[in-house]
Amino acid sequence: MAAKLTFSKEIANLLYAMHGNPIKDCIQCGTCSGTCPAVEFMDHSPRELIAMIGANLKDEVLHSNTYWSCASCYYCNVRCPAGIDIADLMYALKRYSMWKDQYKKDLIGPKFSESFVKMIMRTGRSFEPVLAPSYIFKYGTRGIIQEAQTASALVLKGRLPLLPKKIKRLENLKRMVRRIIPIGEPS
Amino acid sequence: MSEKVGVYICHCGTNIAKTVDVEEVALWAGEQDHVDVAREYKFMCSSLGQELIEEDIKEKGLTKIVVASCSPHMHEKTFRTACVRGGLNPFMFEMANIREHDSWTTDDREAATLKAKALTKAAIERVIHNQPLEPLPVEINPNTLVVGGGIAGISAALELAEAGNHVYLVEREPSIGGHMAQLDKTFPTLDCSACILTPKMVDVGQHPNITLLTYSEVEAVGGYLGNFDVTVRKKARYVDEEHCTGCGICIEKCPYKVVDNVFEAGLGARKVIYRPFPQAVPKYPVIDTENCVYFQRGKCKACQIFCPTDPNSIDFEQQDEILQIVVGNIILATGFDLFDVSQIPQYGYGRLANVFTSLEFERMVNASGPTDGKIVLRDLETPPESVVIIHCVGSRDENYHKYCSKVCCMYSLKFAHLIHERLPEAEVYNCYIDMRTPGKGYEEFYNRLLEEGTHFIRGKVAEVSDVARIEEEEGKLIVQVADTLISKQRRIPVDMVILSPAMEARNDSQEVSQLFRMGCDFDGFFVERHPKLDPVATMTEGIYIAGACQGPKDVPDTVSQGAAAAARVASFISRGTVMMEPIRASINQELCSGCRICNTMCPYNAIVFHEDSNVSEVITALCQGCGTCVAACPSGIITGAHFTNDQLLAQIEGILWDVRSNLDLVPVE
Amino acid sequence: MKQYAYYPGCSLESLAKSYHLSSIEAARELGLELKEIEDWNCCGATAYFHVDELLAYTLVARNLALAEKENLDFVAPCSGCYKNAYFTNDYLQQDPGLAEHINFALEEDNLHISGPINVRHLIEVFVEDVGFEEIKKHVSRPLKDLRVAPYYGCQLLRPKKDSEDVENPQFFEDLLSAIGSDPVEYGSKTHCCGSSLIITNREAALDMVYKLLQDAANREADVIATICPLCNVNLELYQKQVNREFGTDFSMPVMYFTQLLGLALGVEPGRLGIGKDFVSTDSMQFIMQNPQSS
Amino acid sequence: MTENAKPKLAMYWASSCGGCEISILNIHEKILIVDEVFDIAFFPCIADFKTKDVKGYPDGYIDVCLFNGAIRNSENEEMAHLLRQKSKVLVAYGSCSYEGCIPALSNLTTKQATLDTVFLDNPTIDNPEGILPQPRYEVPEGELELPVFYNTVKSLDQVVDVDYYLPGCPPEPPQIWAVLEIVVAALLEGAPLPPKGAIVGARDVAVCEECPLEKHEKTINRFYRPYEIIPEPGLCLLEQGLVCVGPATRAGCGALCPQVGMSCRGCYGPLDDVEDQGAKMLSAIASVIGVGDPSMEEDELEREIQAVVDTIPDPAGTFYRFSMAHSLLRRANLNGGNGKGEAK
Repeated sequence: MAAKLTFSKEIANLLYAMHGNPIKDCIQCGTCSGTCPAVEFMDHSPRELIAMIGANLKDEVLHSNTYWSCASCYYCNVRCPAGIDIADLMYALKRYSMWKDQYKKDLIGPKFSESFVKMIMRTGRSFEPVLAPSYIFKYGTRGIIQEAQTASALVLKGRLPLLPKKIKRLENLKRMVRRIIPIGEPS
Repeated sequence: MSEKVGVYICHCGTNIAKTVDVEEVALWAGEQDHVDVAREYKFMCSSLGQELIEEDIKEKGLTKIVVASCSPHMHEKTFRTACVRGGLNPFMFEMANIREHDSWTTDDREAATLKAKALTKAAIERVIHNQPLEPLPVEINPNTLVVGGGIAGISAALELAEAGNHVYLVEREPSIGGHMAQLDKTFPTLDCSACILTPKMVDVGQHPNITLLTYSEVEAVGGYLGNFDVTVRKKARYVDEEHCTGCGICIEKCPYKVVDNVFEAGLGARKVIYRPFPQAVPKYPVIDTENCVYFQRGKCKACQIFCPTDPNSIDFEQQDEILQIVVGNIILATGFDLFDVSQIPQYGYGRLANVFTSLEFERMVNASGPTDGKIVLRDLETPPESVVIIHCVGSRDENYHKYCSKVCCMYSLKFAHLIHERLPEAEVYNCYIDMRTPGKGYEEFYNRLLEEGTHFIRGKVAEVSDVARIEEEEGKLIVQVADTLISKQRRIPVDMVILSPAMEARNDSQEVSQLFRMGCDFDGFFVERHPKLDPVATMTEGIYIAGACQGPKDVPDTVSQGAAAAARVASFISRGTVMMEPIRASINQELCSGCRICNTMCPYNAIVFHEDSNVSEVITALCQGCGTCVAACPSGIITGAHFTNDQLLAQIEGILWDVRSNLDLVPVE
Repeated sequence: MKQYAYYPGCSLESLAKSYHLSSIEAARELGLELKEIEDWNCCGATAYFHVDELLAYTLVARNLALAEKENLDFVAPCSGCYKNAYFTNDYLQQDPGLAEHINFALEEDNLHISGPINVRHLIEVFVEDVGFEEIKKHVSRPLKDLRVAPYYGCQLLRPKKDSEDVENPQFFEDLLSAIGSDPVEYGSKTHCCGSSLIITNREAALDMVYKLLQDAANREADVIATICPLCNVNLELYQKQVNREFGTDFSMPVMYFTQLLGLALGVEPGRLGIGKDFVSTDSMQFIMQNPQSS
Repeated sequence: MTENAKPKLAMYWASSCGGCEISILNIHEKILIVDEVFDIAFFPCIADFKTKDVKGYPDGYIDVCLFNGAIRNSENEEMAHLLRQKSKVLVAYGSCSYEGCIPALSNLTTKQATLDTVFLDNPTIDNPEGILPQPRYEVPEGELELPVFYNTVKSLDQVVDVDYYLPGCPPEPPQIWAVLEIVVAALLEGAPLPPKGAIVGARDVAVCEECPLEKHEKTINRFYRPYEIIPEPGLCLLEQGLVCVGPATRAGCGALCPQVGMSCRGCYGPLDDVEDQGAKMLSAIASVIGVGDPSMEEDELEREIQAVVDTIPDPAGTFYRFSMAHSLLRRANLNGGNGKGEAK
């Protein structure tokens, strides 16, 4: 009989790239939390989050904003005395929560990531103006005006092209992507 | 003669029986060819278990014995002795390890039982080919070499000398004393380190049975248990020990000072002709030629001019001496290094002035140290108002050393206490991962510190910086740490940070282990023969280890190990002769064709080539039975006793007994 | 002229145009040709890894395969692109299963990776392939008395690659010294600017920008030098907003290291994209207008 | 045997080159003594006997059968069984029947690959229809039967019981004669025969014993193929980097090859206590590779050692040239996925 798949095991399995040690090796020393530049903006510090995964607190973990606040600076990775690949763990949690569609609904991160991915599938490259509308509502009117002002100033400075560039062999790229995930048409 | 094999399967309580169907294995074993009797028993190593074997040998006329139980490391000797009592040669015995190699590796009962059969079958097949062997007697030279004059070496040397044995104590530095001589107080009793150490140092210096060779290093080691030939280089001190009275006038008159990076950890200075510390043993000074103006530029000679002895004790022409000594046993007590904290740049050592190492702090609090015991900042004036002591610097960390360095918690607590004692107003923080205080009186010491008002923060410090964000942080060192007990990020502004680095293996431990032909573990510490049951012996017979060269340990453990190693050596000396395992290689002198491939192989230099008869030969007494030459000999005429081709091939056939029948063999059409 | 397969990345087509211009110019002055990879695609940045790891590797791998076809070192001026390329390359080498999977996808664009490919950051090319001594020889306008705060950021150094010092590296300082400027020691040089959060968690990102600017300003830096378009944009474009949120009045110029390098090599400021900035570089006019001879 | 009848001698070649037959003639005028002492009962190379003649002999009719050649196909195997049945003493004569020799190197690949090389993929082949030998073939005269070509080459003792082994490729004339003398003495005068399974016509020491070249302690930094260097005369070839298998090879040949500067190939096979000649020589060679120093990192050292090892271009062919069939390996794993050994 296969062993029961714990939440922590499930997360560990998701870490394709995780070349570090298992999450279980964590000694709860707090180096990651003490190092993290965004820890003040997290509801649980990275250390707590790892303990929560170990304790199989799945719902709490999925509704945490911790990993969506991770800036991918990898400082925790290089300092972790247990050799855990913490930043990639955060990526894994982001993916997991998106697949399960269980992230906190007021977060911008997941929506941004989705629109980013869609854009790449449309053009092959990323293009800031297209991205803006998908997340801008978060900042309300003031935010939109600010962003819009910045954008027009950027255009004036020649730092924003008006039209997105498309790569030439976009169709090939799309087919490549479909070979990895054969179902459906990536739009 | 047809062989009659007795097979004994051990339950080892439940250690084996919980995963291996021991009854089934015994029944099955009884059906194998040559097996006359097969039994299972709860504890084969017990007297009753051993008696089973003895009685069966006597009553049933068994010729070969197999015990399937634990590792031969544990009980091979036990069962061999049982065979001898039953009247068999000890090598007519074979052990199958169905515990470490089997029951402990799996929960799958079926697989474990099958593997137990395979391992037992291998032992049965092999034992049929086993030949009687006679042990080799070796005379033990009663002299002993102790390498390293720290507290471990001192303890070992004194134990042996007191028992009437001669000891050569070799120390690399100009004085014995080691790291302990640098300490101020020792935990948990807080007695003065020098006060308890110096009497022992004096004893060593004066003992008629101890030849003290300081400022000396072992250069070569030949020979084997009972008869090691050791070459020692006694470096020139440029001071004639015969006439020097140790008056110290030369030191006083020497006009040049240099930073003392060794004894004073860079915090203080010493003269160019110097004694490392006032209580040094021996008392003779030594000239540091790299900094001596006379040696570098040919001028000065102040020491010689002022030396009051007649004849003059300063001898600029002195040369290194090479000494040849013969000893029966060797005890290595080469101690440890401290982890280099600059490898962790985020703690700021070397960049931020007021970050100190533990050794710097030890010297600072030492009454005879460079600040006369005053705790001050790098300016050597200002006492700190707040101090953070960081635990686990370079230990319990995959990036540096994985192991727990064992003593750092306790000495960090000691530091906190000393700061409270000297600077009662100062705030002291200990940042730790886990507080580890196992030892007699240690937990009580921790309680004492809790009462003294030390702030304990459970969290590994992330970084120490001087980047102030708020006014209180201006001009301070800011220690950034997650306080994991209250789940808060803390930035603690302090004046002083003390790093408690790990004890690590000496940087030359690899070379030393090669010199003495014994093993180093992954971290560079010397490997003991058995971690529990033989912690001071090594895999090389006649070589023992004591103290921190084997792993981090505190003073009491170190002293115990020194004494333990001495006791092991003393027992050999009092026996006078030991019997060595006859598992040795031999070259068939009739068949050797003199190709000389084996000549460079032997790690123990046990192979000689005879030019006249054009054959190579293994010197039995030097051979350690490693088998390197056996494997290398292309003609197959070097034999490893007890590891012959027919024994090994039979064992392989045995272990494949089940696999072979299941093999989907390649069709040989 | 030594050639490199140059992967500008999306930002260098828009917000970080001046990084693109100055990289090409500085490289040319030092005898290097940054040959843009033909028809490259977005590497997925950090966002793509949030969605699907394997797809993200595929995107990166396409660019690597394009570079492999040219048989040139893959060079990225963006630390994010560099990190993605570096580790994808590494994983493809270590994991034949992954490589097989990715190569199956690459067939659709007639590409194949066998690797390994040398993945380099642009600054590595200047530091390692050209070298400080060679750069010094080419400096015609040393940036004397200019206090520059080198900003390493995160992903050039971390996760740990071969043997770089991730906590206290020095090569950027050495490069700045080589062009005659005065590198500023400040504790935040390897701290995070929060650029990957600037859209999704602006509060956190601005806090990080604020701390960085504060540290650099406290050490009296004239300018912050960056090696990554995302760091640059974050520190520069959002400075105004930091001032608004934190009540500060920073006006710290932020420039790409290639712009400073280009200036020192005597390239005309306009060709380095200077003037496209949001934070005025007027305070540095003394450097640009008074060409000094070395 | 009737009173006046001479003892019967047979010699048969299975998969071999014919050199063994020539080696018999190489005993020169002593062949006349052989003729005088023996009646030839079967000897396809020199006398016209048919298989049916042998089948007609009573069991044990042949006193001595010298069987050379390896077992490559069904005919070889059939003849081995037949001759075993009809002979009192069966001698595996020469390296092929003793341990497989050159034919057995094809055990490193498959039957199919061997046939492809011989009949299809070879520049000198003209076989546009890709015709391969078939065990059965219809011709107007009826059905023809060819022996089945085996996948694996075997030594003689892997198919029938063998009394003695006479090693060499081919055996050296003095050794052949010495063996014949023993046999004749036994047959005519009742002298004792060597114990069954003995290796006759060879010694129990290594070739180095007979080799006059001077030998020293060995450390080798690279290996050479014969054409790459002119060896220094008088000096052990192995020390000079030529892979000489002499130390792993039974003496008896008189060390003819190394004496003329050609390293020993190992045709007399392993010594008594060696299970696998190739493995033993490999182990010895590995022991004397002298590169690197203790300060090196493991992977750096590994690279250096690998570089030296890479100077031996065909390790299997070098170390198992004669002993493949008889070695512990027997053959390459047909099911392995390493390309070469993969079954088609």
